[in-house]
Amino acid sequence: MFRRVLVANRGEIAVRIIRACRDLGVSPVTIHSAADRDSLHVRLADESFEVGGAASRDSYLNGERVIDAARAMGAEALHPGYGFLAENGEFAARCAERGLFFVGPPPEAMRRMGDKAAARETAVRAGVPVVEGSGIVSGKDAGRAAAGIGFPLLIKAAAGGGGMGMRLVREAASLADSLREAQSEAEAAFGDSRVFLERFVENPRHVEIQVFGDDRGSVVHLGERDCSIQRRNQKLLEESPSPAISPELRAEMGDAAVRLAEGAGYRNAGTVEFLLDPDGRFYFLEMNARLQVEHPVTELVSGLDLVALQLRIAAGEPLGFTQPEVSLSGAAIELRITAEDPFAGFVPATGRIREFRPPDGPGVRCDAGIVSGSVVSPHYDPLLAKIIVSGPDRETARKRALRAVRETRLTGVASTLPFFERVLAGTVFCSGEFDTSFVSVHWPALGSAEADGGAAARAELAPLALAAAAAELWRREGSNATTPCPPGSRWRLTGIAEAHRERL
Amino acid sequence: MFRRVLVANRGEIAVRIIRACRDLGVSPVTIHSAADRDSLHVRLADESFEVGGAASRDSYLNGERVIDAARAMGAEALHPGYGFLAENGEFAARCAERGLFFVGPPPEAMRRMGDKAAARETAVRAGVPVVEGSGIVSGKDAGRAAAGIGFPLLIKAAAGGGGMGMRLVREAASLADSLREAQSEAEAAFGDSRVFLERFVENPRHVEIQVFGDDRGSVVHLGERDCSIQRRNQKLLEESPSPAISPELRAEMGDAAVRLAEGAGYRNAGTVEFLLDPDGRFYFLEMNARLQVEHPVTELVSGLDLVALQLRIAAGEPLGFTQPEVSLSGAAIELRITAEDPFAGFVPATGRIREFRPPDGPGVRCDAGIVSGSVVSPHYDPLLAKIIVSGPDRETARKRALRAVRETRLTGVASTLPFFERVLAGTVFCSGEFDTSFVSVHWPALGSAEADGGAAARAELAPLALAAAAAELWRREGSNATTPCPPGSRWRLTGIAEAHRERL
Amino acid sequence: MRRVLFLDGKEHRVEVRAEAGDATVKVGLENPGDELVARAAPGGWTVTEGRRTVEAGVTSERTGELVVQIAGHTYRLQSGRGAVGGPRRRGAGTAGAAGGRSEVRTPMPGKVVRLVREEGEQVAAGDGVLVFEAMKMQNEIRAPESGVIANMRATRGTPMEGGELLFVVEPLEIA
Amino acid sequence: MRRVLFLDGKEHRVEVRAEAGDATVKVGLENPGDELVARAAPGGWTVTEGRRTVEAGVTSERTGELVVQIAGHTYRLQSGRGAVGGPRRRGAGTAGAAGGRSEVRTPMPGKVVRLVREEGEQVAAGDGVLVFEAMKMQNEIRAPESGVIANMRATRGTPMEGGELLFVVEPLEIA
Repeated sequence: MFRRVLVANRGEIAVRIIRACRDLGVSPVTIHSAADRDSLHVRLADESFEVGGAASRDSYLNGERVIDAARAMGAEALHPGYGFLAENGEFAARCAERGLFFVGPPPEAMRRMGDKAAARETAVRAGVPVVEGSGIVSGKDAGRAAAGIGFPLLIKAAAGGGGMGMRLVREAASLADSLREAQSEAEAAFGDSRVFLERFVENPRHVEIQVFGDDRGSVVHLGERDCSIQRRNQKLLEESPSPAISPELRAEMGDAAVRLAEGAGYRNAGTVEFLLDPDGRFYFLEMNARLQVEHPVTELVSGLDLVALQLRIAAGEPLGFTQPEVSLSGAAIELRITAEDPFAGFVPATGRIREFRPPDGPGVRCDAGIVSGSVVSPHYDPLLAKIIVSGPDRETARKRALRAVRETRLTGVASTLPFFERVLAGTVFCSGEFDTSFVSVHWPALGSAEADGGAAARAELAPLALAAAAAELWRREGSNATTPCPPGSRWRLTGIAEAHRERL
Repeated sequence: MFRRVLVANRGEIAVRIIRACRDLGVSPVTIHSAADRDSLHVRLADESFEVGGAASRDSYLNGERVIDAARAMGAEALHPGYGFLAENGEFAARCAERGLFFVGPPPEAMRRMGDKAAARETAVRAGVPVVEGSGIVSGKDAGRAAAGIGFPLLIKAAAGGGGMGMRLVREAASLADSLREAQSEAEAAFGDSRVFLERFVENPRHVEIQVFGDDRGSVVHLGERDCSIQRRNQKLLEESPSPAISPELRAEMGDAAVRLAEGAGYRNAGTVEFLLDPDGRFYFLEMNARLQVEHPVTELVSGLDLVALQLRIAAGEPLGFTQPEVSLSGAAIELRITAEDPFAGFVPATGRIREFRPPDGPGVRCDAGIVSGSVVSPHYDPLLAKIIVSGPDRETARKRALRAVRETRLTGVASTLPFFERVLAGTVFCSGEFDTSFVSVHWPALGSAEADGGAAARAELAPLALAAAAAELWRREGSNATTPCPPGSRWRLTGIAEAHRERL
Repeated sequence: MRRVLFLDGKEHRVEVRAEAGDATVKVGLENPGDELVARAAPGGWTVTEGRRTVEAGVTSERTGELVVQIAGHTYRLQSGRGAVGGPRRRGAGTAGAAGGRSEVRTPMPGKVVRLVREEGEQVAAGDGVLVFEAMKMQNEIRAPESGVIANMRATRGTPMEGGELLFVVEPLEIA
Repeated sequence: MRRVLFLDGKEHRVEVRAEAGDATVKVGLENPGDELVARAAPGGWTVTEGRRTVEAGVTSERTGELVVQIAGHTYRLQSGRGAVGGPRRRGAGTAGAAGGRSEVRTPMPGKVVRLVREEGEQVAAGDGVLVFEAMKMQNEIRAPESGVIANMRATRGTPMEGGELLFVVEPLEIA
């Protein structure tokens, strides 16, 4: 095993990888931007190197400076986390050139699967079903390609991931505008504006298979994650097993994912994403050549530490188990707590976290990148923390997730916690019968004041909220504003309150 | 399942049971003393009833008022946790009389196992090995009984548990004094001053077996916990599996524990404690007819939720599995974070917790009864929180425990965190070769400034501690105390610091 | 201390009385009329109503508004004074109502990547007006009220700070 | 600001300079002589020395002493002024040294259940003097220094508050 590893990321995933290093007896060191000097991942690492300014391109995306930092601190390997440099094949190759082990797939496999068009071809060759689609298109040839596929269709960034640079187009008239938007978003996110078109599968579930390969050519899968609860292709909640998957279908999709990974010469952790249509047919969507945000869901049903396994494989160790030895049990759910306001169109929020108290207890884990006092800056993605719960069955996991959400204290910045409170308390999530349209179809009603279970609980607690607000007002105005009441008297509320100095 | 359950306890175990209720969809209600109005268990429950003043006898030990509270809030069952009324057979019987299900063993089994002398007899009848000892003794007949057994010997409270009312006597001269002390401690703790004598087994390990029985008469065991790291018979750290137990010995001790439980007509959760001598012989010590503080260790290696299982069995459900279906895997360690100062003879500390931030991440759970701002009062036991970690093997669990301790923020009240930092970093704990003398033999060296690993890490961080202290002094004195320095100048430290106004 | 608070558009009268120093206060509500007890806690208050005690985080994001969080629920309360004719409505961005006009401001630093509507155009509440990019995500900023876009300050591609004015929506009867 | 701090009996000179408002300060130590940066954080400070940043919880349990907690370690630091001839030694209870005398006080409310030594008796540092019961546990309170028990205030069975004087140990050369 390595003696020292550079964790080349920030936020919750850097904290997660630092913890895996500690558990392996590896010294974790990290990098930070000038804006992140005081952030949690810096505090938990043995050392941290300031690689540049707040903007990602100056710091976390600056490959040469990141490699310089690794060498300055004596790291032998580099774990990229997700995002930033994680799926950059050139960077992975550059690490190798400069004598650093890159914790991830070989650069060649990464490049092939990172290019969505090439990935499609690999899938077809491996006999994995794909949705019909085009090659790379630009303004000129997009119309022709679109006509061949038919509407609705999706524009996708060739270099994409996480829904960046993706657009749904329902009619020919909006194709040109959407194409420009997708290209500019792709350029901004990946420095690569290439896009292609794909038939849009209506009402699919998003189901992905976790795969792992080692240097000896062994590839296994660790079951699926259902990521159908998403908004604008950003996942919000993931679970395993999928409520829509039978053991037979799991084996079939797992086999397909393993064939694809083998065909791509894949090694280390990867995820094969599929669309599952309402008739139970699945189509290859893309392969993520990295650790996923939602990897803990698989950790909790498989009992494996996927980050530790990544590090072991990067250090040349074998997987240590075969497909029949993979044992999946129970159910797990992950909630992505982001700094976005679900009651205001999920607009991102920034500011200082006043209080953060994660949930805890049996079956609850929280991977957070923040603590009380942390600053949420506009420079990076808004993921604050992930609550991951597990239980013997889906219903226990759901109840635990709800318990965890209600226990969590997160104030100072708007977050998706109230979104999860309502989703988890609602009947649709309970039933397990939903698809990727869940948020757009159900959130308007769930998020309204008149919604079901969750909102009733909210109404019941309203008097306590009023009292807390009143107490806070009183505190802020100073105790001299108090109206003395003779002991034993009842409250006398007469007319409109007097005008008082406000210090809100 | 019950609709509503009264959690008749406080602190971390009340929080633990409340969480189990939530996971089962049961409404948890609780009780509190006047001193605990604002405590975490009250905040997390649906309702809480103030049963009396701060003193336990007025509140948590006041059985009739506790039952009144249960009925006032509409609870159908009562979970006693540990301590307080948990092993009071009369109270359990009274619950049944007043129409409340008591979550625990039948009153008769509880009475028998709660009386240590009767428990010994039951063990002998069930063919479980016991240490030679006496019946109940008082001042007059103690000398004779002691002479028969020989020194060293132990005085034990018949109603005892947790080391209360227990004394080691190495020579006849100190027998009388120790007997009086033990009797008064037993009277204070249990309201029952009866004590008996037992041969003292030198250098044993403390190994206990978790058992579970249901109404149908099925009894299973869930493996062992090694609780050898203890001080004055108070456990500090527990782990499973025991580093000293072979699979054969586990089966043998497990069978003995199951025989004992069957012989006692036992039902629900219980723990059979054994002494394991250096030659691998084991002796029945006592049976704890309740949930143990250290139950999470077993939860993490068995994958079971023991509190949920307790509630299911109390509601009349069967165990749902047989002995061969019990699958134990990996390793787990629990650390008891108590408000005691390990550098001052473990003297209990009280006060307000300034900041509490539990550890988190893969394989780490923290069952806490406190949050930032909680008050640690002198009225109750000093257990603040339990850190429980698990991993595929003991060494991973040990590293995780160390990681968790180093991540935990707990300020304002002295705690056992530094004790665990040094124990876990030390070579003796690593080796797994120790017995119940661990703390008295090794802590003096581990706790000294010149100790091994842990203290070296402490010395390395000392400049950062100095800087933090200096910054705090500066903040408290107000920024007007700052000495302006021209930009770029080096620090000039000349002679002794000037006398400044102190506001520490 | 007596006050009026608005929650979800409804008016509530409250009265606060100190109990034990500044750490504990009693709060009277019109309805149910019973006293609630609030105790200061890190990050907010714990509130007891009868046998129920909850933790309430209390923060302010803007003047005149308190955000209370209890058990995963969020409550936005406006204080009586300064809220003319009741609480403000929340739009997609930071909408500030002043005499019927709604000002829409940038929620955080970022830039406008597309203008969907122009100054002088009529909009319905909820109509998309422009696309704002921040934290690598594009978000549509919608009109908080029906009316006319009166003052379009946003231009495409220009970096903006948080809290800058994007545009104003004036009610139709005024415009 | 310049100060002397004592840690584990050793004297350290420190100098503090404000950096960015009150939230960030630079701290100079004699040795290694390099500057450390401390940033205010809830419950204490984060401190950076070179490439290492740690979280340091800082609290005071008694006048003249700061307790710093970093990564599971506890440091007790005494400030220069008031500590005559260096830092105080810690006994089992709350030992306060004044002119060579050591006052031993109750660590918390409780009662004395047994007196092992009497007033006037000679004791060595670490000798048990009495047994104090608090939080249901009995703890032996030991002599913080060698000397003579000069003022035994404790009596068996009497409930006591935290911080009450139990006994005083005076050095032999004075007694």
